Parts: sequence; C-alpha cells; structure tokens
Amino acid sequence: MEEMKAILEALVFASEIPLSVDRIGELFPGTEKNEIKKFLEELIQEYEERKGGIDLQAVAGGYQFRTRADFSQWVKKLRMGKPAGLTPAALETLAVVAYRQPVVKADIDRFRGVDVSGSLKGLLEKKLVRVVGRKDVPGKPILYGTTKKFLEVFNLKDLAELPTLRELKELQE
Amino acid sequence: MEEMKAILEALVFASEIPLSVDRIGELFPGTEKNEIKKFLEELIQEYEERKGGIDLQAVAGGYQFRTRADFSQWVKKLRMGKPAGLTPAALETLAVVAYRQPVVKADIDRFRGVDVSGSLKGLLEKKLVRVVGRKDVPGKPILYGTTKKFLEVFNLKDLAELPTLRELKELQE
Amino acid sequence: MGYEIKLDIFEGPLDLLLYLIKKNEIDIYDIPIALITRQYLEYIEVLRSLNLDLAGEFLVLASTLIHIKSRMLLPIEADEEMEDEEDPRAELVKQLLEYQAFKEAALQLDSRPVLERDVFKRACPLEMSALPEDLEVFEEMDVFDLVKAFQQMIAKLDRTERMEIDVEKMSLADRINEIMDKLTERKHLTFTELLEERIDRRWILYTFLAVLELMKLKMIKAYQGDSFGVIRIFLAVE
Repeated sequence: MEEMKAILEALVFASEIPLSVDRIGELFPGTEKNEIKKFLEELIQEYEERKGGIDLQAVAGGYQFRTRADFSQWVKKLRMGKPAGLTPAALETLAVVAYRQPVVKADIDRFRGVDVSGSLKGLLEKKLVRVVGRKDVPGKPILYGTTKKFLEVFNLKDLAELPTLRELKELQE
Repeated sequence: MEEMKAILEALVFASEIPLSVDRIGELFPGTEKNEIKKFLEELIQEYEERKGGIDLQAVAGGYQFRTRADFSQWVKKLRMGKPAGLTPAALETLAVVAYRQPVVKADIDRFRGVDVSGSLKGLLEKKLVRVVGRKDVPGKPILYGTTKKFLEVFNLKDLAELPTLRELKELQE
Repeated sequence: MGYEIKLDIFEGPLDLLLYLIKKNEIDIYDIPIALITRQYLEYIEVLRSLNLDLAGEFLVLASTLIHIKSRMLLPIEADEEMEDEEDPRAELVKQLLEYQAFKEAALQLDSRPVLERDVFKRACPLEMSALPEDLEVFEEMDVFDLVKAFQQMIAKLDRTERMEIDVEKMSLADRINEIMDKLTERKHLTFTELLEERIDRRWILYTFLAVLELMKLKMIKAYQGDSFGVIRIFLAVE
C-alpha cells in the first residue's frame, strides 16, 4: 500500500473521534486536502470490496472505522457478556464493607458521609455484599459482609489476603 | 471474504480488550476452536501482506488490531504527545516483578538495591502490576505479579514470551 | 526532589557499582575491591557535593564494600582454610549479576513495541444502541483500587475514627462469615462443632475470638447448660 494511504489508515484507526480531513491537513501542511480525501475514498472503496468485518465510513464530518452493520448481532452478543465495572461510589461502599465487616448501614453512611442505600443495593444485587446477620439491639439492624463472589472477583483466597492500610501507606512513603 | 472470517474480524475490532479464542468460542458453541484460530491466523497474514496502517496481532492471550509501529510518530502527533512510557526505575522494578513473580517487595528491593516503594506504587496504579496474594511466611507479606495489561502494553502473547534472563542462566549452569 | 535528580544519574548503588566496573573494564568475577571501593566513595562524595540527596542505600553499599575490603586484607592462616572459606566478594558478585540481568531485561522490555507509545489500539468508542449490562459477569478487579478507595475515605475522617486494619482483623472477619453461614444453615451449633476437629492453634484462637466478637455485636447468643456443659450458640435474631 502507498505509504501515505497507510498512514491515513493508522490515523483514522487510532483517533479518538471521527477524524476530519481538516485535522489530518494540520499534520501534513504540505499536502492538498483533496489528495487526502482521495486516499480516504480509496480506502473506503477497498474495505467495501473486501467485504470483511470492518468498514471505513464517512460520519459526523470525519472518517471512522466501524464494524459492518450485518454483524451487529454478533458484536452485541460479545458486548452483552462485557464485564461490568463498579462506579467509584460503589467501590467506596464496598471498601467500607470489606474492611469493617460485619457492619451496619448506619456505620457505612457515616464513613462515606452520604446515604449509601443506592450503592449498597447495587452491591447486594451484584452479589458482592450480603446480609451476614442481624444485631440483637433495638431496630434489629442488618449487618453486612462480603461474599465468596467478592473474593473471586478480586482474586483473593480469603479476606486476610486483603492488603492492610499500613501496607499501602508504606508503599506511598 | 468468508462470512465466519468477516464476523471474527468484526468481533476482534469491537472488543475493548484482546479477544481470546475462548471468548469467541462461547459465542459459537458449535465451532471448533482450532477453526477459529485458523481464521484469525489467516487474517493476521492478510493484514501483514497488505502493509496498511493497521495490523492484527496476537497479544495477552488474545487478538487485537493495532497501528503499525512504523507510523507511531504520526499517531503521536495526532494525539498531541500524551507522554507515554516508564522511567528506567519503573522498568527495572517491572522487570523484577515480571521475572520473579510472585514476588514480595523485600525481594524486589534486594534485587534492585533500592527501596522500590515509589515505582511499585506507580506500577500498581498503571495496572501493570497487581497483588496476587500473600506469602505464607511470618508477617504474611504481599506477593506481586504482572497483569494482563502488562502483556497488552508490552506486546507479549504470554509470560512465556519473555526472553530468558541471560546472567541468571549462566549462574545456574 | 533531590532524590529524583539522583535517580536520573544512577538507578541505585548497584547501578553505580556496575558503571564503575564497566568503566574500568574489570572482570566482574574478580573485582579489585580496593580500587572499586575508592572510586565508589569518590563518586558518592561528588554526588554529595552536588547537593544531591543521597539515598541511604548508597551508604549501606559503601560500608559493605569497606567491610569486604577489610576481610580481604586479613592474613590467611592456613592454606586448607582458604579452600573452604568463601570469597568475601561472592555475595556481592551474585547480587551484581542479578541486577545486571534485570537491568538488561528492563531495556529489552522497553525496546518492544509499547502500546500507546509505538502502537495504538482503536480509541473511538463503538457507536451502539444501549446494551444491557450482564450483572453476573465481572471482570477481575484489582484489590489495589479497593484499598485505595478505603484509604482515601479514612484520610478524610477524624483521627479518632482512623483505625489500623491488619491481617489479624481480616482473618477474624473470615471466621465470622463462616460461623454466620453455618448458623444460618443449622440454627444452633456447639463450640466444638465450630472447631471441626481441627487442632491448628491459630484456627482455634480465631474461632474463639470470632465468637466473642459476634456476642459483643449481639449477633449470636451462647448458652451453657451447666458450668462444664456444652456451649451452644444460636443466632441472636432469626
């Protein structure tokens, strides 16, 4: 492949947004925009004729690689099993439960300085946190702890494997 | 292009992490993994011969599209020089972890002859190193190892692809 | 700050030593210790005069070198003993060779096509309709993030709220979870049953401490028939 065309392909592929001809032009001050455009149209043509899994498309004022629409069901299937992460709020709540367990919700609230109802519910649904028991005091508050799944997800043999705060602090000094 | 090959190309392109044959296998329960692998190897070959801007590569236990290394200067220009790369100190610490894993901090300190707290923390934050457990000796020190991201970042198929340490081999002989 | 500058010159005392050995074209297996010690100390002086904050490790190696030097100066009393006695430099040589190997390995790593430096992956997010997230699937998460989240939180709390959480406390949490699981399943248990006939002292200790903690938290109740009778443990709240 012609080098200029290959470079354009690399740029479009690595760009965080659909790449416009103007932006490319800034990188190649000596090159005519029409020429850049010609190369990109050639690439579009080539990908179309090849009938592979990806296409180069002109979208939103720029160029972008996309998977062929015919295969969207497969891509969706792949993405469905996409591992879900935790929000920072959920992670903080989880950290309090992990390190202070068994712990009542009021204590987690106090620790985080906000009402943790939402993130706690999410963690219970994700089966990272569970009800360990109830306290025999007025109101019989629920005590929360972490689950086996929590250990699995964080790749821990047991809770004693969790790094202690002191150990982390030592790293920072 | 054969449809199955085109679907595989779309999936690899769409995946945010290097896509493993096992994961693809889950989507195609009736298909032999060897067949999937064969198609992917064919794709690798095709991209190589095409000499375009992108290559398909086998990294970190999976497959991923990447820009050709020859064009790194252009992509860097496009991305406006986000500084990348590790300091020599971080690289040395990373090398010790990679070759000696699972390894405790005291051993990394000893191998490098300095306190590695700072660089170790940086590597943990960059997700190149992770906590893998505790060593079953008094004090139960934390054991560190490398991550999948380490393989991804350094373009390694797996840890076995790391070159053997020259001097250590000599020592053992 | 000074520490950072120093790191730009040598990655550590072993790095400096290795540099001196290479500069003098010395056989690493037969280091002329007097010469190297002198040069090493000179370099340290130079670094110091440049007002660079020398890390303690540089001084530790200096004293190791001096110690080796003095041992090599000691008269050898008998030839046979010489045979048995290890070369005082052996340990240092081993350390240097290991360090050198890792240093090389680090350079090799750096020479690979590094992601986001030499090669780049697709950066544009895929345009797709909203996808359901599968709640049952998780990527493996990093414990480091969890600890950091907790640490950042307690940093904001009063000093009285801060507490050290150590391995012992977490071992106790493990035991508490196990005991509560069993009790939920079996309604009541004896202390002996909790011990599962294991005689590991730590296990017995943690079981005992966990029972005490659970009683303190009013999560369980323990009853004893008579003063030497069986201790039965129940959930405090069904």
